[in-house]
Amino acid sequence: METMTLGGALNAGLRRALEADERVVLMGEDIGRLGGVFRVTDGLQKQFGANRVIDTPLAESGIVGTAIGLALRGFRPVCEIQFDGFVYPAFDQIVSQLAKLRARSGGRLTLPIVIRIPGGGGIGAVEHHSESNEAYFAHTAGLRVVSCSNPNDAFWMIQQAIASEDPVIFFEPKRRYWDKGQVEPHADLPLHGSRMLGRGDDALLVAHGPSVALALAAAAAAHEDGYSVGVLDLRSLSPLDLPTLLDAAKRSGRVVVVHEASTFGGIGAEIAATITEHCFADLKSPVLRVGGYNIPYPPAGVENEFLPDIDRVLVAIDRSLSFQVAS
Amino acid sequence: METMTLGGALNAGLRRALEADERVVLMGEDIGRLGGVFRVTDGLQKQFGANRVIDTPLAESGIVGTAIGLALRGFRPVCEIQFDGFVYPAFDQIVSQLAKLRARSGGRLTLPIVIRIPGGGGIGAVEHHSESNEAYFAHTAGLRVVSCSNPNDAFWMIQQAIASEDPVIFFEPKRRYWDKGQVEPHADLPLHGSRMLGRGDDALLVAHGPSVALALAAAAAAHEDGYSVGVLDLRSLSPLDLPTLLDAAKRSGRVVVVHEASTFGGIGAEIAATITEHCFADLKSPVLRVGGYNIPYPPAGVENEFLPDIDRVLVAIDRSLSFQVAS
Amino acid sequence: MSNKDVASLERIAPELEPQSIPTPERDVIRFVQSDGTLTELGQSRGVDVGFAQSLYREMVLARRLDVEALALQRQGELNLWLQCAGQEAAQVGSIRALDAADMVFPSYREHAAALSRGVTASELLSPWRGASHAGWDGSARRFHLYSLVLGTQTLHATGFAAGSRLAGTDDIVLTYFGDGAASQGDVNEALNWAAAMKLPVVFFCQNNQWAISTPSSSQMGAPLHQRAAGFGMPAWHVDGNDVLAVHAVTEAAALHVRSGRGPAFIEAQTYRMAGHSSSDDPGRYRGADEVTLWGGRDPISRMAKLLGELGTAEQFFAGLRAESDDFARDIRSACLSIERPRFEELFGNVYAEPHPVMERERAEFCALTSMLDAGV
Amino acid sequence: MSNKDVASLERIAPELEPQSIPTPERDVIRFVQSDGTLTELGQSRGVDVGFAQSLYREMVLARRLDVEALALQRQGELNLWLQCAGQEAAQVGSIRALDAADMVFPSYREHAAALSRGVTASELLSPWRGASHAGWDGSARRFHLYSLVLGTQTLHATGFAAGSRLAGTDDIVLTYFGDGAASQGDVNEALNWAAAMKLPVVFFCQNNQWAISTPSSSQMGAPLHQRAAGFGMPAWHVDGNDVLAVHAVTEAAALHVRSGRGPAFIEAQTYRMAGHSSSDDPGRYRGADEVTLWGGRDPISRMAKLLGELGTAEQFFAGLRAESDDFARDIRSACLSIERPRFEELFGNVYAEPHPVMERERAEFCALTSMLDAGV
Ligand SMILES: Cc1ncc(C[n+]2csc(CCOP(=O)(O)OP(=O)(O)O)c2C)c(N)n1
Ligand SMILES: Cc1ncc(C[n+]2csc(CCOP(=O)(O)OP(=O)(O)O)c2C)c(N)n1
Ligand SMILES: [Mg+2]
Ligand SMILES: [Mg+2]
Repeated sequence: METMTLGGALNAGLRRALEADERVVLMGEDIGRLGGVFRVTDGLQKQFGANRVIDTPLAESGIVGTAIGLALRGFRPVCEIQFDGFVYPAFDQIVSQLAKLRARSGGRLTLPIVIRIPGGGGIGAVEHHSESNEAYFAHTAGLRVVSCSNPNDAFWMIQQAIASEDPVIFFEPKRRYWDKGQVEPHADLPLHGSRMLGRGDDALLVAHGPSVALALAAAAAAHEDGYSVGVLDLRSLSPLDLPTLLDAAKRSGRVVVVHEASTFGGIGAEIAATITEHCFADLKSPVLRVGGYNIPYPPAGVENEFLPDIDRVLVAIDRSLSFQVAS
Repeated sequence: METMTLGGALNAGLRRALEADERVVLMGEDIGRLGGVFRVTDGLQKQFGANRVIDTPLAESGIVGTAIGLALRGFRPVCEIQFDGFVYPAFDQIVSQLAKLRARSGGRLTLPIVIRIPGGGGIGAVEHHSESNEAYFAHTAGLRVVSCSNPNDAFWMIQQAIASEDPVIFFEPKRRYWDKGQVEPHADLPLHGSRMLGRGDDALLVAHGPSVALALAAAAAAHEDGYSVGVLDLRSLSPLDLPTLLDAAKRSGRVVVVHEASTFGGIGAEIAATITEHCFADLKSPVLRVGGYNIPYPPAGVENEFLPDIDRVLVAIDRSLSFQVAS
Repeated sequence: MSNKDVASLERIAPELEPQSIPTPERDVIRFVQSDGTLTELGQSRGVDVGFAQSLYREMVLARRLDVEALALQRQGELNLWLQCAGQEAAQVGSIRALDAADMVFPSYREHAAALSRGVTASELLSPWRGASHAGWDGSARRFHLYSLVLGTQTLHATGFAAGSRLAGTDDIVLTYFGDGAASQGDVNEALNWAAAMKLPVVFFCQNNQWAISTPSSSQMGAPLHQRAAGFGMPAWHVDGNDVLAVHAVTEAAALHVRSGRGPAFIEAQTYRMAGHSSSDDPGRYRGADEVTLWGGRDPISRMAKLLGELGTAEQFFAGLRAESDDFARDIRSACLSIERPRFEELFGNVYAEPHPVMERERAEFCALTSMLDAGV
Repeated sequence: MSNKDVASLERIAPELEPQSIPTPERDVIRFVQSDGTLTELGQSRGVDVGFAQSLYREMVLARRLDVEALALQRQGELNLWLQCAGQEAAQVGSIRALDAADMVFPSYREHAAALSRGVTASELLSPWRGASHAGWDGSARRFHLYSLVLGTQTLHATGFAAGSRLAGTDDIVLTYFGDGAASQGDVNEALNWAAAMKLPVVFFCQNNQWAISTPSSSQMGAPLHQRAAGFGMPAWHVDGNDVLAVHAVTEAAALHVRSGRGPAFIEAQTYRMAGHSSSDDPGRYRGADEVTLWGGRDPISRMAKLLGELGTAEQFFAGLRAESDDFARDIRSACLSIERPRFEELFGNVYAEPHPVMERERAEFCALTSMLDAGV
């Protein structure tokens, strides 16, 4: 058991993956000599050489497109997209090529590719550096989408994602890169398992990645007011871990989903719709969503007003708890 | 009042828009001399010249990117994407540039651009020619997303979209291009209004574009079994016409959303979540969704198994009608 | 002030003329002229008749496939067909210049190349009959799936070549794309990437003069072979309807590429003799003159003349006609026996590892089907 | 068989050598050398001292802005700063060669160009202080917003130029981008599009040798000016640290473009003297030698020497120092008085026409804020 930052845990996980399988190659802009703009790949090129930790030209479609070629040649590429807002030039290669190639080939081709995306806001960045675009990928059949929230999961999930035979979009909560936590000697969940934190007899908060810490803080505050509020760290956005999610929703009967992305058409909509479809009779109030407002990510000076915060989450819990059918 | 095909109505609407405002320019691959692969722009280059109906190089990012430049120079470009599956190379220009430029400029810039996308399946096409990707755009703040289902709406909505000062993603139901219908002398709804068809005392079907005809057929079949099932033709996917949608949902108390896109994270999730949030007390059963399965669009030979059909819609209506809280 | 006025007002000072300017199109390399006679270059190279016959045979069979497939489409047995008639020399000449281990990333009109790689008629027609998205095993054939999203395959080719280099093998990669696709960002990213990393890729552009209704002349501002050289790779400009020249040029490019000197580019001038697809009406955008002109440059009849000239026996031609007729029958029966997949199987083709949504939906689909079959 | 063996085994037949090959990099056009002396070309062109002084002044003020902004960032008054130190000549020389009506589409490091277009310090610093995404009115300044998604602005420039041509005006467009951005599909689509349509765009690449940690040498396989010519437009290669040469070359390119002969390309060799941004540590990837070498090629000191040599009075330099000090004070106070927007206003900036979601969410936000303010 070791204490690491989330970024450090990713670094250690990538190192283990490179050691474990020589078909694993990392590729991306500035990931080699510089070690990545967040230093997640720090030291890896030095250790594994420029053939396994590849500084690429500045072209995201090229990164994903050539990764597909590498995978077809038997490699297991792990691509870094420098910031969330720069994944869109690669959208066709991800959504039309990477996601569909196995199905298009009638199940013959295998595309074990991981695309790492530092996502989310809250670090005072300039535009295009704080986006939460998980919903686009979660809606795309053929991809798997996961999101880690703490060092232990970061360490284990990145290795599980690389070991997966399927394409995985791997979201890293960039504002939690420097958070410290313990890394356990063994993974206790499969890649697509969700983690329940607390009991949630009164209400359930569903969150992922950067919003888990917020949800935990809100749950703690609610606890002080005498409510038992559980937090479900989704970890996997596609597929959802339905048994765990529905169990938790049924127990609580009141659910609030929290994420940074704009709510309209966000992953919270799918979660709300699914919970409602499966747990209608057990729900005491409608599933509520707290997310970014439905505007493009604002200038950093007002990002705290845009992002869900503890006040907005507590207000939503309140609304959920005080919901009256007759009202 | 005139009878037109849906494709013909779009052609007539585009002609009217070109006549009404000389800043309107059409651009796209093969839209000029050929008149577009679906002939939607047939004859327009001949009438308005190659400067207003522009055959472009084969580059979708280029089409949207240069359209943005044209709009900044005072024009009102209407771009054609040849098929739904070819919009992804333009994704960055649509989602990061077109959608965000006005907000980025602090509200100074206006981007009156329409992007026409022939969407949906059911025409026996080869891969990438039958996609329903409205959810990606609906989740993107800064865009407006609409979908027409019949000649009259096609005629009026395309003109309203072009007249809008905001970017509009305009979905055309390609398998309905040859459907005939009457075009009224005046528009009876604004661009973002939904249209209620029938009463729906027992259940409501919510659909858009190519699925409206299917919903109407299912409603008719249900009627024969003695049920009053209404159909809400959404027309606008972003923003949703909430007053109309919630009214209808409340009246019926039982709702089934139908669309061709995969259900997971589709626009149906947003509709279900929104209805549930606002009408929880009025719902007699959970909102159900009938859509494409969560796999990449299949080969044409089995697309009818993939697409929602009248059987699947009727089964869902049945499930909704027979839903028992205790069950 | 109109543009003309500006132009006449001032001139760029001679010492400030641009240093790098578009150069004119180079003449194509040609061994065999349209009338079947050899050019000087062709004469100096000489012709290996047996080999030329084998190329000719493949072109004839590919043409026959094209004719039969179009007929099948017209009869409703195929949903769509994209003809490759006119481009047989560009395809057969190039693919025959590769080693069997070399990987190929085609676009979607490379039927002659596909046949040459052993793709069967049944495999080739399957997607156009709506039975699959890709009928063949790309790894086994060393011929990847067709790519319909234009240009995307050039990046896959580039990555595959990067993998070969990492693995230390000396196989190379060839990728086909069209004059229209060359306008896509992906193709240009691939050219730059392969050049920057000196990867073993042959970029083979079949400039068939048209991208649906858009002529090459309005697709670009300079000939493609010149663009490629500007990215840092040598480029050949070849008569794409001359199978011998295409073969020789591709061999040269493959040699360059295999020797570790980085990628190479070939622009083959050829012609899409038919419409863009069986749904297209080329009469809307191009004149009969042009079609006639290029009809006179047909790659197959030119080789027939040359082979006759070089003494090929009528027996050879007759044998080939018979083979071609047999092939036509095979194509037809292969087409008619292509089976639609069972829809429930598709759920298993999306992910390599278990996936709960797939399992749930497959079960739902099967339950629904049995329910409906039972007439409930 | 290794690549070496293959290479030694066979050679491409001489008659089949590629017809189009990468040409070597052309020497840069230079008027003023690093030590401030004129080249032969510079001498033959002569120097308009008053004009040179005005260029020099803009460079000095831009450098001062860069220094002050970095200091403000270090003091926590800006979230981030991207320095343009070293690139002043490339920017001032080029933008001053345009007409006031010509539109400019910058990337994100064009601070010197921005100042030249009248963008104020307050407008320029606003995004880096987190107060806006773009501080200025792009149409009024004829200087569009910064574009952070690399290369996207080159297509906007191309479309804008298409609009000018459709409108029949004779203004042209200039777009800036970096050596790294040139690898993006969008930039190459723009080059092709503008060339195919013969649009009035000057593509101005500041090759500052680095894209964050990636040197230009591994970014591409051939010099950029050569790539542009391959797309069908003339290209200039200029010493980007020589403001007089940059100005002359841009004038020539603008003349070409304005006269209706299609786009033009300029590759200006310059250097990013600082890190990529205030968060970057360039010591991780580049050596001190290189930085020293380029320090000796500084665009500002070279002009100071030349102007001194040409008899510019010390008074001019002293006056400029004073102006620069004043400017520094203005920058600081402008920065500190930049105000954060009111969040509720942002809902009104997304759409030009009424939008129910915006209205609902604005109301919700305001209600929530009052509720929390009221301490409920
Ligand atoms: C990204 C993309 N955009 C549009 C299309 C539609 N489309 C199919 S083929 C074609 C023309 C392609 O021309 P070219 O590359 O020259 O190949 P050719 O058909 O001549 O073989 C177009 C526009 C597509 N397949 N992919
Ligand atoms: C599409 C995209 N990918 C990645 C980035 C992150 N990024 C910002 S600047 C930069 C380097 C750009 O280099 P260059 O174009 O040479 O411009 P310079 O910074 O040298 O001025 C990178 C990789 C980005 N802004 N946009
Ligand atoms: Mg073509
Ligand atoms: Mg640079």
